[in-house]
Amino acid sequence: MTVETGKEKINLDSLVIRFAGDSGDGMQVAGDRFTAGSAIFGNDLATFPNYPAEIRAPAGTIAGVSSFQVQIADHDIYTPGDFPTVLVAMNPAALKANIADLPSGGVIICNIDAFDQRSLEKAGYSQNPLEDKSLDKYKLYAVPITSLTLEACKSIGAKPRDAERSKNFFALGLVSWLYDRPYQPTLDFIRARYAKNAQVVEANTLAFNAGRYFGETAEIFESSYTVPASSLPPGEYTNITGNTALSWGLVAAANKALLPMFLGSYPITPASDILHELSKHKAFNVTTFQAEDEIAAVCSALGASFGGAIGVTTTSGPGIDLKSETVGLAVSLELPLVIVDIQRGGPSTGLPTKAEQSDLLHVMFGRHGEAPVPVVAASTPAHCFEAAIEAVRIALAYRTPVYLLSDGYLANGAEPFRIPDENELPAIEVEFATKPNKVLPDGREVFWPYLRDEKTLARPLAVPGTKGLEHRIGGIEKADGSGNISYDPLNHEFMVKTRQAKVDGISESLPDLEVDDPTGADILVLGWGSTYGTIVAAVDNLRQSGYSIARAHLMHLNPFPKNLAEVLSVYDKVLIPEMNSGQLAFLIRSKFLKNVTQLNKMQGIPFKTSEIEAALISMLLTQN
Amino acid sequence: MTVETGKEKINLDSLVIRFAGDSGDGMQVAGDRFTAGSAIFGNDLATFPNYPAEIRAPAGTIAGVSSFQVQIADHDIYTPGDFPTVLVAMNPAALKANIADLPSGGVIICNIDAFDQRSLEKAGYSQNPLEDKSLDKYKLYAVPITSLTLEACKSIGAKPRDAERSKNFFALGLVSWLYDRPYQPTLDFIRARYAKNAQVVEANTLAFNAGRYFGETAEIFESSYTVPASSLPPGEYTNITGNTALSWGLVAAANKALLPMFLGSYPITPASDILHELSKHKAFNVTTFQAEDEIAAVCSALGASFGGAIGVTTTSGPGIDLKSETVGLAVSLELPLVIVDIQRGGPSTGLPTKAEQSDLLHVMFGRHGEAPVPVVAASTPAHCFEAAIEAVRIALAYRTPVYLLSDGYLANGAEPFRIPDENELPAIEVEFATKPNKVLPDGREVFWPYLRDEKTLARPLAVPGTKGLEHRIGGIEKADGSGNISYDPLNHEFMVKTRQAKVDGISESLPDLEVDDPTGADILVLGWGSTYGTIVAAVDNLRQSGYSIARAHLMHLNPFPKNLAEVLSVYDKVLIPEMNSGQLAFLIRSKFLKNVTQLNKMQGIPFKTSEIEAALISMLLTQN
Amino acid sequence: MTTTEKLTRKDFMSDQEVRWCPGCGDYSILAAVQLLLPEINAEKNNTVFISGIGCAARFPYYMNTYGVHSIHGRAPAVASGLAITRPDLDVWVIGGDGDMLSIGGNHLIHALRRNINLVVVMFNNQIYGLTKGQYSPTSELGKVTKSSPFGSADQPFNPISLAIGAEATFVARTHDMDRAHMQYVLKRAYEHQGASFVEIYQNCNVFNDGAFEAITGKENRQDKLLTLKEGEPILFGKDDAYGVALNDLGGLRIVDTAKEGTGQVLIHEEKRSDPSLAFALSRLGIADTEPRPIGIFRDIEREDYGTSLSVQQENVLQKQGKGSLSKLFRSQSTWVVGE
Amino acid sequence: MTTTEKLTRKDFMSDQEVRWCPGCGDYSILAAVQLLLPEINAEKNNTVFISGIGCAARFPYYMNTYGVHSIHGRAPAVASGLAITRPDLDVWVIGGDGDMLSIGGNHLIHALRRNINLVVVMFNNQIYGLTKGQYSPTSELGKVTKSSPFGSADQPFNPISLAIGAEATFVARTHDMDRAHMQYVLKRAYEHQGASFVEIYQNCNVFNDGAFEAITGKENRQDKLLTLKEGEPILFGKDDAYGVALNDLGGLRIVDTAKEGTGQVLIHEEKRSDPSLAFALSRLGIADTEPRPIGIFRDIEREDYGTSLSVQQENVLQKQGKGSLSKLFRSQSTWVVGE
Ligand SMILES: Cc1ncc(C[n+]2csc(CCOP(=O)(O)OP(=O)(O)O)c2C)c(N)n1
Ligand SMILES: Cc1ncc(C[n+]2csc(CCOP(=O)(O)OP(=O)(O)O)c2C)c(N)n1
Ligand code: SF4
Ligand code: SF4
Ligand SMILES: [Mg+2]
Ligand SMILES: [Mg+2]
Repeated sequence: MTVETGKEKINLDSLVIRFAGDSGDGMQVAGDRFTAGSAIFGNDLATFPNYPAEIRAPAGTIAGVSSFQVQIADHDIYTPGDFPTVLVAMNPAALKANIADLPSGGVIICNIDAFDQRSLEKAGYSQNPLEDKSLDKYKLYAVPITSLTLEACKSIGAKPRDAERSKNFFALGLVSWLYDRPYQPTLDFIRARYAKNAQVVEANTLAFNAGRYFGETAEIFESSYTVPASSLPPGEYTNITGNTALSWGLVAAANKALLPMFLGSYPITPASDILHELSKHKAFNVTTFQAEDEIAAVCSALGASFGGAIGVTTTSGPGIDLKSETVGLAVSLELPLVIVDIQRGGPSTGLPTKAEQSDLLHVMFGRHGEAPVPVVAASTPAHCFEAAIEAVRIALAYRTPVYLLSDGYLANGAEPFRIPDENELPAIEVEFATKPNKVLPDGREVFWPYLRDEKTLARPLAVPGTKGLEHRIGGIEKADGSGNISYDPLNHEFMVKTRQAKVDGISESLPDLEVDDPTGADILVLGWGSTYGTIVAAVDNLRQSGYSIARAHLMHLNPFPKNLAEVLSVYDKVLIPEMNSGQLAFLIRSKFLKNVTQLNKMQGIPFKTSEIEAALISMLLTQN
Repeated sequence: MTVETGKEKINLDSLVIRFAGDSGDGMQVAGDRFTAGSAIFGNDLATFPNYPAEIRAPAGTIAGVSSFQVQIADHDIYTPGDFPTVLVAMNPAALKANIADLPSGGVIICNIDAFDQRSLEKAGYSQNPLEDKSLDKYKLYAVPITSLTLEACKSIGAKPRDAERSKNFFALGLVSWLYDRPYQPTLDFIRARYAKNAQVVEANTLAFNAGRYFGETAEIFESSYTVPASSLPPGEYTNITGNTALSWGLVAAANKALLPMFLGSYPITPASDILHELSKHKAFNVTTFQAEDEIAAVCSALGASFGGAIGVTTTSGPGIDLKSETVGLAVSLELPLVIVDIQRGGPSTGLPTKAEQSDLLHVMFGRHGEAPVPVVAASTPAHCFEAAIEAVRIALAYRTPVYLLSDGYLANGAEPFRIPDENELPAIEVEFATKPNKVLPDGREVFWPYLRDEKTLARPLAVPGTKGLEHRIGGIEKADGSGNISYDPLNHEFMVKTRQAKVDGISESLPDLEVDDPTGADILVLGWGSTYGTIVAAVDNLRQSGYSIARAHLMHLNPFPKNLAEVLSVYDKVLIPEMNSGQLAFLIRSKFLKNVTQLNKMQGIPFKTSEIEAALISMLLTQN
Repeated sequence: MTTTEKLTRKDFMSDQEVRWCPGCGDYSILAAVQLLLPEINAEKNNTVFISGIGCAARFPYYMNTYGVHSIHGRAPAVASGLAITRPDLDVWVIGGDGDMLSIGGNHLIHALRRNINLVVVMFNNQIYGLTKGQYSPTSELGKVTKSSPFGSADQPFNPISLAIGAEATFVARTHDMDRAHMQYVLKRAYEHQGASFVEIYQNCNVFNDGAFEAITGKENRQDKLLTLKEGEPILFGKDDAYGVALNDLGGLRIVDTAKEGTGQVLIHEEKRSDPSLAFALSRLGIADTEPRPIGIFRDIEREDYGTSLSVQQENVLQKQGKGSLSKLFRSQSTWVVGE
Repeated sequence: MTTTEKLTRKDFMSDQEVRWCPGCGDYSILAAVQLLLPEINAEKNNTVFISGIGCAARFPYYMNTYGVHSIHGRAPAVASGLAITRPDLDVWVIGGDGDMLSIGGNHLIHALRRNINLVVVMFNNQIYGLTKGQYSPTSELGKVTKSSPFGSADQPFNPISLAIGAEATFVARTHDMDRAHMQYVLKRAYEHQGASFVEIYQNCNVFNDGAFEAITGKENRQDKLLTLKEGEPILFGKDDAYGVALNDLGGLRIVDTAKEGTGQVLIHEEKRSDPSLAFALSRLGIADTEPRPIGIFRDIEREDYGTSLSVQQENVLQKQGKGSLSKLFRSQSTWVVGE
C-alpha cells in the first residue's frame, strides 16, 4: 500500500518501528525479538540499534533513552528507514527524544503509566504531551503498560519490582499482535533465554501474552500512514482519520442544509468513533442517541427525519443486517436517512477489527421486496468528508435513505485533510412544504404527500408542526399522489417503478466518472472504496515503467454515473480489484454485460501495490 | 386455459369460477368446498384465494371484498385461470371489484337482494348495474339469494340474522347444480364442520339444497354444464395448499432423517399457516415455538439445530429482513437450518396479502460479509412438498442454512397432490460425529469441528451430550480444521473460499435442469417459482398454435444446476418472466453474461397466460 | 399548547374509512381520543401518532393529525427519535399487545426507563388480531389458539408489573368499556412530562371475544374492578364493602370493611418515589378472588430525556457558542503548506 | 446428572488461553464456575454454555464443555431453542449488561417469563467493555463515557427489578469479589428448574474500574452489602446492627436493631409466590443510605416451558400414537384416480 504525496512516497509495504525507553526498559531485547520474529516470518529487514553512551544514564532522562529501530518489508530494502512509522515510547523521555523523527500520521504507542509528574519533569516537559493536543497529528495509543503487566503477573506471585521488568514483553506482545508477527519464536526465546529462572520465564510469557490479548481486546486497528506536508497543494491541513472526516462531513452537511442532525447509533467496532465524535458536537445542533440496538438506532433516526432533522445512523458488520427492515420502511416512506456502514470482515462476527468491502451487494439488495437505495462510497480517509456530504445531499434532495460505505481501513487510517473554507462548501437547499399542493374535485385544497416533483420524482415533505398539512404515511403501499393505502395492482407496479426511477434519476445530478488515462490505454482499472490509494500507486508505478493503463474510481455505486457504460465500452479489458469476492464486478457484469477481470482479496487487509501491479502485468502480457 | 373471449367460445373442458362477496359472506368456504367437490370428482384444479389485508374492512365496500377463484378441468392445468368464466357476486361491491376481469360472454350470478340503494352507494355505483344495461355483454343471473336462504331456513325457526349466514351455501348449491358437482361431499362437510351447532348444520344444509333445487326448478338456466374428470396419473389424491404441502414436506423430511424438528416462528401473513399446521404435529416429534420476534424465531431454530434437531423458521416480508444476521451466524457456524420465505409484495409492509417474487436477490445477498446460502424455490402448491424435502436434505447434508422460497400465491393456492407411498420417499441420512477425528502431534485424539468431508466440504457435527467431543463454535472467523478463533489473513481467505466452494459444490448433488423442448426451439422460457403453471399453460397454448418454444423451470437458484450454462448457450433468446423487476434475470446476466429478455409484473397478482404468450409472440416475431 | 378556536371531535377525524371489524373495542378507544384532544386543546398540527403494525396500529390513519404507521414493534423507537428532536410536539405511540410486548418489548422498556416524552398507549386484547388469532404475550396460560392447539405454555406478562420494573414514571390501566375513565387516564398521561404508559383492555370480538368480560362487564365491574383514585382509600365493591391493605409480607390483602373497618385500608398515592406499592397493586387481580385495579398506578416526576439533552445542549452553547465549522476543522493541530 | 469419576476444575478448563485484561473480574467468575461444576457433578458432555458478544461473552471458549459464542444479544433465544429440544442438557447463558439488557433485553425477559430451563448469568460491569467504554443500560445517570461526553441521560435499569417485573421464577445477585457466595448462588440457580437469572457485579478494571468498590470493597461490605438468607431475618451491619422492615406504604425501612429490636425485621422467604416483597427488596441500595442486597431474591416453583411442552407431547402421543406419514397425507379427504 502506498500513499501518494507528490514526489515523496512512504511505501507501506514496509514498516519502520522504533522501540524507545529507558536503558533499563529492555528496548533492545524487544527490538531484537521483533526483528527475529520478522526474519523468521520471511521479511527483508534492516535494523538500527541506538543506545546511550553512558553505561547507565540517570533513569528517566533524555540521556538515558535507548532505542531500536527496524524496517521490515515484503521486498528488498536497503536501510532501516529514514524515519519510524511507529514509535513505542516507554516513558516521557523516550517520547521527547524521538518524536521529532515521527512524520505526522505516525503511530505512537506509549506507556501512560510512566507519564507522572516526576517523570515528565525529568524529561523536561512542562505539560503532559498526552493531554495537551501536541500529539494530535499522530495516532496515539496510550496504554497502561506497567499496570497491565503487573496485573498479568499477579497470579504467579511475582514482586511488583520484578514483574515490572517484563513490561518490554508486554509492549512486544502488543506490537506483535498489531503487526501480525509470529508469536512462537518469542515464546521459545523467552523459555530458552531465561531458562534458569522459572519465574522470569513465567512473568515474561504472561506479559507478552497479556500484550497480545490487550491488542485483541482493545480492538486496535492496523493503521495506514501518512505523509510529510511539503508537497501537498497549498492550504491549511490537519491530519484526519476516516471516521473523523466522515463525522465532520455530516456536521458540515447538516450545517449547510441548516438542519438539525440526529444520530441514532449503537456502538460497534469500527464505527463507534463516529458516535464518539458526533456526541461532542451539540453546539452544532447535533443530537446523538445511543440506542438499545441497531434497529432502534435506525428507527429513531427515521423518526427524527420525519420531524425535519437529517437522520443518520452508523454501524458495521452485523449491525447493518439489523437495519434492513427499517431501511425498507424508509424506502416506502421516502424520507431522508443516511446509513453509514463501516465495512469489516464477515460473515457474522468475522474479523471485527479488519477491513473488507464485502457489504456492497448487501446494501444493494438486502431488503425484501423491490427497495432500491442509493449507495455512495468513500475512497480515502479524507474523502470520507466529501462522501458524507454527498450522501446527505442525495438523501435530502431525493427524500431517500442512502447507504454511505467506508471500511475499517479508511475509518482508522489517517491522511492530511486540506481544511476547506466554510463558504467553499456548497449550500444544500431543502424545501419543506408549507401549503397544500392539490385541489380536489370538490374544491378543497389538500396536501398530498406523494405528489412528486416532476424532475427529481422527490415527494414533498411536510414537517409536523406545519398547520394544515397534517397527513399520515406508512409502510403499506400507497396510492400515487394522495399517499393513501392502496392495494390496487397497477398502482403498486407504478409505485415500484417510480421508486426505481427516482433512484436511477439521481444519476442526472452526478458528474461523469473521470477516467485518468493520459496515454489512451486498452486496459482500465476500475475501483471503488478504500482500494483507491493502492490502485493509484500501482498504476503510477507501472506507468513509470512505460505501461499504458487507464484508471477510474467509483464514488457512486447506485446509481452509477451516467457515462459508465460508455467508459466501459472504450476498454478491451477491465480489472476490478476488490476486497471481497467480486461484488462490484458482479454488478458491472450484469448491468453492462461486460466481461471484467476480478482481482479479489479477502484477508481483512488491504491490497499491496505489488498485487495490483502483478494482476495488471499479467493482463498486459496476455493482451492480444 | 380455454376461454377465448374474442370468439365468444366457452369451452367446458375447463371452468374458472370466482366466488366474490363481502369478507363476512363466507366466500372462502364456498370456494374451498366447490374445489373439494371437484377434486373428489377427479378434476385437475388450481385455486386462488384473494382477501383483504384488513381483518374486516367496512362491510359492503370495495376494500372489504373477498374472493376465491378456482379452475377445474378435465386435463392437466397449471393455473387458477387468467379470467373467470363465471362470477358469483354476493353484493354490489363484489361485482364492481371483479367485473373488469370477466370476459364478455361470461356468466354472472348475483344476489339481487343485496343491490339496494345503500349498498349500491357504498360500492360506488350511482345506478343499479343490474338495471342499466351495463352488463349486457354478460350472461346475468340475478337471484334473490338472501331472501331464498331466509325462506329455506324459516322451517327451523332460525333468526334471520343467523339464517342469512347460510347464503354462501345457497350460492354453492346453485353453482354445484349448474356445473354438476357431486353434492354429498359438501353435505358431509357441513355435518362435520358445524357438528357442535345443530342449527347451523340444519341451516346450511337447507340453504345448500335450496340452491340446488332453485337451479333445477327455477328454470332460469338454459342448461347445466359439466366438466368431465381429468386424467391425472393413477393414485390417491388429496387437495392441498402450498402451505400445507410445505408443512408436510418438512414433517416428512424430518421423519425420513429420523430427527426431531423444531420450528421457531413468529406469525406473519401469509406464512402463519405453516406454524398453525406444524403445531398440530407433536406426534411426529415436531416442536413449535412461537417466539417473541423473527430474530428469536431463527435463533431458537439455530439453537435447536446445534442440539441435533433440524431447525426451521418460517416467515414473510419484513420477517425475512430480521433474520439476516442470524443466517450469517449459521453460515459461520455451518449448522443445518431451513429458512422458509413465503414471499409477499414489498417493500416494507407493502401488499401483505399479495404475492411477489421479489426476495430472490435479498436471500442471495442480504447478509454482511461473504455469506453464501443455498436457495431452493417451489413452483406449484403441491411442489412445496418436494421443495421442502430438498431444502432439508441440503441443510443436513451440507450443514448449511438453506432458504426455501414460496410465495403468497402458492401458499394459499391449492391443487391435487398425489399421495406418495411413505417408503417411496428417499431416506435422508445424517451422520453425527461419535468419536475424535484428529490426532494431534502429541498423540492426543481430539475432535475438530471444522475438519471437513473432502467431497462435500461439510463439517462434522458433534451433538451436545456426546462424550469426549466437547467443543466451542462461534461467529468469529475460525481456523480451518480446529475451529479455534483465528485472525490469520490467509486462513480467512481460505475459509471464505471454502464456504463458497461448499455451496457451489451442492450442484454436484443436483439433477440436470430438464428442458422441455419437443421441437428444437430457438427460444427458451426460463422460470422459477410460482410462475410455473402460467408458463406451462402459455407454452402449451402457443405450441398448439404451431410455435416452437422451449421451457425450463429452476428449482435451485443457488447453486444453479450444473448444466444451466450449456442450456442457455443453446438458445438464441431467453425469456425470463418474473413477478419482480428481473431478479433471476440479473443473476443470469451476471453469471453467464447472457443477454436475456425480461418480462416483469409487479402487481401482487400472478401473470396471465396471455401476458406470457404475448411476450413470446413478440419475441418470435422479431426473430427474423 | 392552546389554540384560539375550539376544535371538535370532527376536526380530529381523518377522511379515511375506519376498517376495524364491526364491534371491535378499538372504535371506542378511537372515539375517546378524538373527543379528548379538543378538550385538552391539543393542536392537530402539533400532534403526531406513531404506531407499529397490528389492528391497533391502524389508529394513526384515522386521526387527522400527523402520523406514521411504521413497522411491527418499532413504534417506540421511531417515536423516540421524533420526540427527542421535536420537544414541541405531542407524540403518541399506539400499538397492540403483540406489537408492544412481543416484538417491541425491548423498545418499550427502554423508552420507559429513559423517560422519553411520549404517551404510549397499548391496546391489550390478549391476542394477535391482525394475523388472525395467535396467542400474544398477554394471553393466559393454556390458551388454545391457531398456533397453540394444545394450549399456550407461555406465562403471560403483566404489563403494569413490567413497566414498573422498567422504571416507568407513569403507569396506568383503563378499559374500552368506560369512555370517561379512558379519557381521564389518557388526559393524565398526556399531562405527564416524560414517558407515560397506558394499558387499555380492549375487546377483540372476532378472535378473543369477551376476554375481559369477567372484569369489565357491566354486571361484574362493581366487584371486579378497583378504581385507583389519588389520595383516596383503596376501596371497591358495593358500598365500598372491601378495601386493600398491606399484609405482613409486603404484599396486599383484601379487608372486609364491615368487619375490619377502613383503618388498615391504604391510601392511594401516585407520586411515591418508591415503586414497591405500585408494583404490589399491579399483582392484584391475578387471582380470581381479587379485584383488578384500573387507574393510575404511578405518576412520578423525573426529568425527561429530551429535557436532559436540551439542558446539556444549552450548557454547551453557553460555553462554546454556536458551532463554527471553521473552528471545528481546526480543533486538531493544523499546519500550512505554502504556495 | 451424576458421573462416576469425580471431575476437577482442570477438566472444565479448555485449551484456549484466557484473553481478558489482567485484573478483569471475569477471571474470578470463570474460576467460580470451573470450580463449581465438578462440585455439583455436572458432566462436560451434557453442559452447554451459550453467549452473545462482549468481553463476558468470551466465556464459553474457556469452558471445556459444549459452547456457542453466538451474536450480540441473542444468546437467550439461541439457548431457548436448545433447552426446549434438549431437556437432558444443562444450558447456561452468559453475557454482559449490554448484551443482555440493551440489545438482548427482549429475549431475556421473554425467556424469564416463559421459564425456560436456563441458567442466565449476567456479568454487570455497568459499561461496554469490548467496544471500549461506552455507557450501558446499567450505567449510572450522568456517567461520562466516550459516547456520553456530557454525561449519560439514561435512567439505568435495575436488573433485579426488571427480572421480577418480567415474571422470573429465580432472581439473584452476587459479585466477583466473593467466590463462595458466587458459587452458592450459581449452585442454587443451577438447581432451580426453569429460568434462573443471576446478576454478577463484575469489575471492568480498564473502562469502569471500581464501579462496585463502594459496595463490594472489603472495607465497605459490612455496611453496604446485605446478604439475603432463606428463612433468616434480614439483617446487616456490624453485629447485625440494622435490619430491614416494612414501612407503612408497602416499601421498606431500615431499623436500628439496638433501638427497635428485631421484632419488626422481615424474615427472608425466597418461595413467596407474591413477588411484591422481592421487588421491594430490589429497590434497596439505590439510595446511598441503604445497603445493597445480594443473594436470592426469589426462587419459586412454576412448571418450566420444556416440561409443559413435554407433557403436551406425551398426551398427544398417548392419544394419537406415533405420527404416521401415511395417515398424515390422508388427514384431509382424498380420492383415487384409477389406471
Ligand atoms: C416484522 C413483522 N413480523 C410480523 C408481522 C405480522 N404481524 C402483524 S401485526 C402482528 C401482531 C398483531 O397483534 P397485536 O400487536 O396484539 O395487535 P392487534 O392486531 O391485536 O391489535 C403480527 C405478528 C409483521 N407485520 N412484521
Ligand atoms: C449486532 C451487534 N451490535 C454491536 C456489536 C458490538 N458490540 C460487541 S460487544 C458490545 C457490548 C459489550 O458490552 P457488554 O455486553 O456489557 O459486555 P462486556 O464487554 O462489558 O463484558 C457491543 C456493543 C456487535 N458485536 N453486534
Ligand atoms: S381482529 Fe379483533 S382487534 Fe382486529 S379489528 Fe377485528 S375485532 Fe378488532
Ligand atoms: S475491557 Fe473490562 S470487561 Fe473487558 S476484559 Fe478488559 S477489564 Fe474485563
Ligand atoms: Mg393484540
Ligand atoms: Mg458490560
